[in-house]
Amino acid sequence: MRIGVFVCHCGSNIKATIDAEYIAAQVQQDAKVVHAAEYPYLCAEGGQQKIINAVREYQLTGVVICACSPRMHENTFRKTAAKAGLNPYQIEIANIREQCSWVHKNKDAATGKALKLAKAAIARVKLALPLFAGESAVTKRALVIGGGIAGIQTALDIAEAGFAVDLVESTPSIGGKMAQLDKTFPTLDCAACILTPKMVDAAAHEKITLHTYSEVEEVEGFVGNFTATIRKKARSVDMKKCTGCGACWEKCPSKRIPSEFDCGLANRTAIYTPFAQAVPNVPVIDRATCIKFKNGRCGLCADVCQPAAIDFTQEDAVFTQEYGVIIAATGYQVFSLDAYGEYAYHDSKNVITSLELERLMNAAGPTGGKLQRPSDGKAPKKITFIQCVGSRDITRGKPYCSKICCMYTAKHAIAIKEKYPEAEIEIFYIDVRTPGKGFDEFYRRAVEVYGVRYIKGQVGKIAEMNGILHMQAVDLLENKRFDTTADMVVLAAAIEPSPGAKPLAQMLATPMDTLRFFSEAHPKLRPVESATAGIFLSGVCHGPKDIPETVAQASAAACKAIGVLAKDKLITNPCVAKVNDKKCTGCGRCIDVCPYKAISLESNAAEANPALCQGCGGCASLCPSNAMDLNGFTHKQVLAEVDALCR
Amino acid sequence: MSVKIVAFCCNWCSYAGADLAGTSRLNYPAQVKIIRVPCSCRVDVQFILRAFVRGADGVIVCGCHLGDCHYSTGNYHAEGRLTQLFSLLDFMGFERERVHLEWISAAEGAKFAATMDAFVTQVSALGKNERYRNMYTKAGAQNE
Amino acid sequence: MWKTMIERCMQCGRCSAACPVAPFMDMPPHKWVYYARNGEGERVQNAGAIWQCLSCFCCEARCPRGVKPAQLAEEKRALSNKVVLLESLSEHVIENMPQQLLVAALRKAR
Amino acid sequence: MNEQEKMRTRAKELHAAGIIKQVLAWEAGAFPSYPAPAFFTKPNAFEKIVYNEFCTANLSKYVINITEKTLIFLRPCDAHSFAQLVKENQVKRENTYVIAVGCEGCVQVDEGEARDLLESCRTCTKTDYPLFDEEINTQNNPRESTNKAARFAEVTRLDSEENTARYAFWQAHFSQCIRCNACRNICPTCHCKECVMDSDHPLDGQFYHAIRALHQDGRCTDCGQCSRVCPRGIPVHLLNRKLIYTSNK
Repeated sequence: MRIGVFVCHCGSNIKATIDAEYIAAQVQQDAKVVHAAEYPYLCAEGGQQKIINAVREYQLTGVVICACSPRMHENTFRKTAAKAGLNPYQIEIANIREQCSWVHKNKDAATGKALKLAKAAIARVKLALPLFAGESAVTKRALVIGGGIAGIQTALDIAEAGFAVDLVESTPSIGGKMAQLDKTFPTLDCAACILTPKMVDAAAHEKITLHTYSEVEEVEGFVGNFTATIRKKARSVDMKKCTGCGACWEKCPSKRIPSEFDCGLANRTAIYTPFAQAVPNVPVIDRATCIKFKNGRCGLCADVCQPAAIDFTQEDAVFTQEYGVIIAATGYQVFSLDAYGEYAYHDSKNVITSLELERLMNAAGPTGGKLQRPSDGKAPKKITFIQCVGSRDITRGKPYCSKICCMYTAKHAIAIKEKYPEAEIEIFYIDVRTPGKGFDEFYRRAVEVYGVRYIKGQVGKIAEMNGILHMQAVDLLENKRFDTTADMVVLAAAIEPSPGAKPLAQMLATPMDTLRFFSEAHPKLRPVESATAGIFLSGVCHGPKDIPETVAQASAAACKAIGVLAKDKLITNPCVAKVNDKKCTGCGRCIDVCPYKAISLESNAAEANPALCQGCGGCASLCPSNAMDLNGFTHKQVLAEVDALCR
Repeated sequence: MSVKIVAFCCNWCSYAGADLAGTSRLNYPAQVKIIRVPCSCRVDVQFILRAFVRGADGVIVCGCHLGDCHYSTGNYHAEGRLTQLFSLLDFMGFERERVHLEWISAAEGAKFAATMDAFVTQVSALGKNERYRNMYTKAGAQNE
Repeated sequence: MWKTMIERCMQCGRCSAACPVAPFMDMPPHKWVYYARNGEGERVQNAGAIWQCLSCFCCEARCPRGVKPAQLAEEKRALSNKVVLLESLSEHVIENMPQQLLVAALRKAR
Repeated sequence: MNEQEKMRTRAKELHAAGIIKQVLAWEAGAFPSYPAPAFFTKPNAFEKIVYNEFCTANLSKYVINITEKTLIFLRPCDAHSFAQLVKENQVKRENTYVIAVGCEGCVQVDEGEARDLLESCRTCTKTDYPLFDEEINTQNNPRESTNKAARFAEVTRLDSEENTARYAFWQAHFSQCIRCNACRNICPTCHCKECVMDSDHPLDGQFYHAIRALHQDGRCTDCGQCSRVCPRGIPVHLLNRKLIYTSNK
């Protein structure tokens, strides 16, 4: 072992309170230290060259650098070592600036401590094994889970970069919540007009394969080498033959099934496509409500289908596929209002949620775009909106602000006033939050141009009496409780992650916060990556956001995914856990402590997968027989460091 | 002879907090010597006991605040393991104040310096750790 | 718990909206919490509203931040030196009087 | 105590039926009060199976990594240790045929004389058998009510004392320790191939007892064997019991 020790002055930052010459001299007492020198700026070009020359001249096999924190220049000095032909992991840094010269004014104490730190680093480098970054292959294919605007945008961007993408959607058609919307803010352009072209692009793109009416059942593997098992539920319709002519759902006798797409405001048949512009435009037989499946009679749809595409015997198809990256885009659903009896949502038909209003306003909706009261079909003259129903509520609802409601309520108000100028609109709010680009101007237009009345207050109770909704309300600016009435009440309900998110997170072993939103790797610096390598987050599955943000995040997630797919090999962090299988008894206790599920039992001995392991060391310090160890921070190295510091 | 303190600091939070104490030119006693570990869960029970056997008078383990761990659950395991160690050491008659576990984030330079100050004062009050060395010696049994 | 509890109030006004008696009060429930939080407990204590409070707890059931205005009213009633004698209640009791009214009255009398 | 007869007959029946290849039980030792664990492979040896209140050894550790299908008799404490070993993949459940056998507690032996119950039996709170294939009069385990309080009595007594008093207590005991490692070798969950205390960077002996106890944290089934076998009578089980006590809190 031939060790070289280099003590940096860092200008005066170290030299001022530490006697560098003394340390350079003292360390030479160790027989293995064959060279010691000091230098004003080791991190500068000159300093690094000095190290490289010394490594060659004295054939050094280990280098100790006493300078600033390794968090500053560990990589710089590792590159220097590599340039000098030394393994980059056979250099150690003693932090004698941030943790010594800068925090201890007394020169003797600081120098004494610096020498101890240098000796500890020497003890570590003596035991430093050469480490080589591992490599793992990358399957050049992406899996996007969730076919809403987020999933579609991510899939399109990845496909544009030339990589194959599988887009898996649980409902019969892609489009997600956005397909249900009428207009979108802040530009009031119609949702279908801007969404359907993207849906068609996604379907037509040769690099994208759509798997609708399908679900991911199992995911294994790690970044670059995921294996997913996907179940394509039986549509009972042959997708190649079907032309989407619609003869079948015209004739289907089972017509009284509440349409999920229309939030139950309209009915659908047993064989159906969720909406007219569905992509793929191939219906699905809902086997729970289809008479043929329930008691064997009927089969009308098969009779009228010219291309004979109906196939009642179709089975679920389960297939597995390799992927390099996975993007979660599971979107959201409206928070259930069961706990909010005071709004009489379940008692009165005329109290609806904003999503239901979207369907009522939508030209392709149950009322053909005419705004009617669901109870009697009359046009409502006075409409009241109530904000923050279920949001910002730590007792019965969600603690967070759902972010999009202030804007879509202003949008509803403007859209209604455009069609029905004489309609009277009141909006009860706590705070109006419209911070986006052009958002506040949009909200002010609702107030100033369209005369929408915003009341800073709340509604305490709603009761429908002979067709009129009576409301107990309070106006905080007037500081008065007052009663008012309305023909229709729209509740801006909170949004929450879709039910599929939790099981998916468990399959992907990605962390989730207590509200079932996917946790990002870092809230500010890595917002679109999950903590698990190779898994990316797109859209509301990561947190409430509007369409502009969703699309931005979708493209960002795609870009991060492309970053992985573009590589042929993935470099793995060499400071990972490694097992001495002679000592390992296969007790499996390390498996549960690993946050990345990197450890598995192979023929009764543990094995850590270098591509998954991030090097935290939890397993190494749990193992009773020290069979599990951590490269770069081995038991011996840390114990040697402890000895050097305590002697 | 002043007391020797070994501090295990996790690379992502407390070690960065220590660096911040440096860049802010704060001050804490020089007896504290820091060992960098990737995560507080890397601190093996052996390292702490080894430090005492080799003459340390106090050992402090620092990690990220619960929930902030770079490896998501590392500090929870550390807390579980070290709580058991500390309660066993106390049960065996060693001074509980010689060991400490503290959560310090990368932005808490001042807290780092203050924690080290307080810990050194606390351990200095106990003086050198004679008990660790004499536990097994006959002579030790008499004079304790 | 008490001190942090009223600090959670975001002045949304749901308690006043839910309160059946609020229209007749000189100070609605959300103002009790507002003044209590700003250290003006005296104003709440002298308000007539806390004696009109029926202790029906609608405000607490509907509050999205877990604040307890009814409890605040009860505390202010206990602190205030105004005394409602138990005997004085008897002549107010009328036929088929809502039970809740009796409960509210008994919570005030000493 | 007619379990012994039933055990012998069942062993023969199972062996004859080809279900098992060998039997792990106790056989008479050099002295009547020292029966020792033993493997019985030939049916005619099954008559030598002994079961009485002197059978203090915990059998579960002997089945680690066995390959032959073995019949093993387990009492509640042994059964918990056995279950822990199965959980830690040290023994394949399909290689064992487990008969849960009733236990009224074993006795301490002084100069060949039976004294009162073993400490671990006096404070035993186990009456259940985590896994078994058959039972032989397991109904007479009287333990439940009396011992719940007794189990942690010593731990709480020591806890209530001054720190220095505890130090003196342990120092008096540990200064007797001759590092014979009996407590390590008898402990069912101490099954490392190579113990950290003997390997290339031995941690100094001073913390042998702390390390041994901490390695069983969360795994120790409180079977009391470690203190039973200690030639110097050091109550090392209290260290494990303290860890159980703190993690229960």
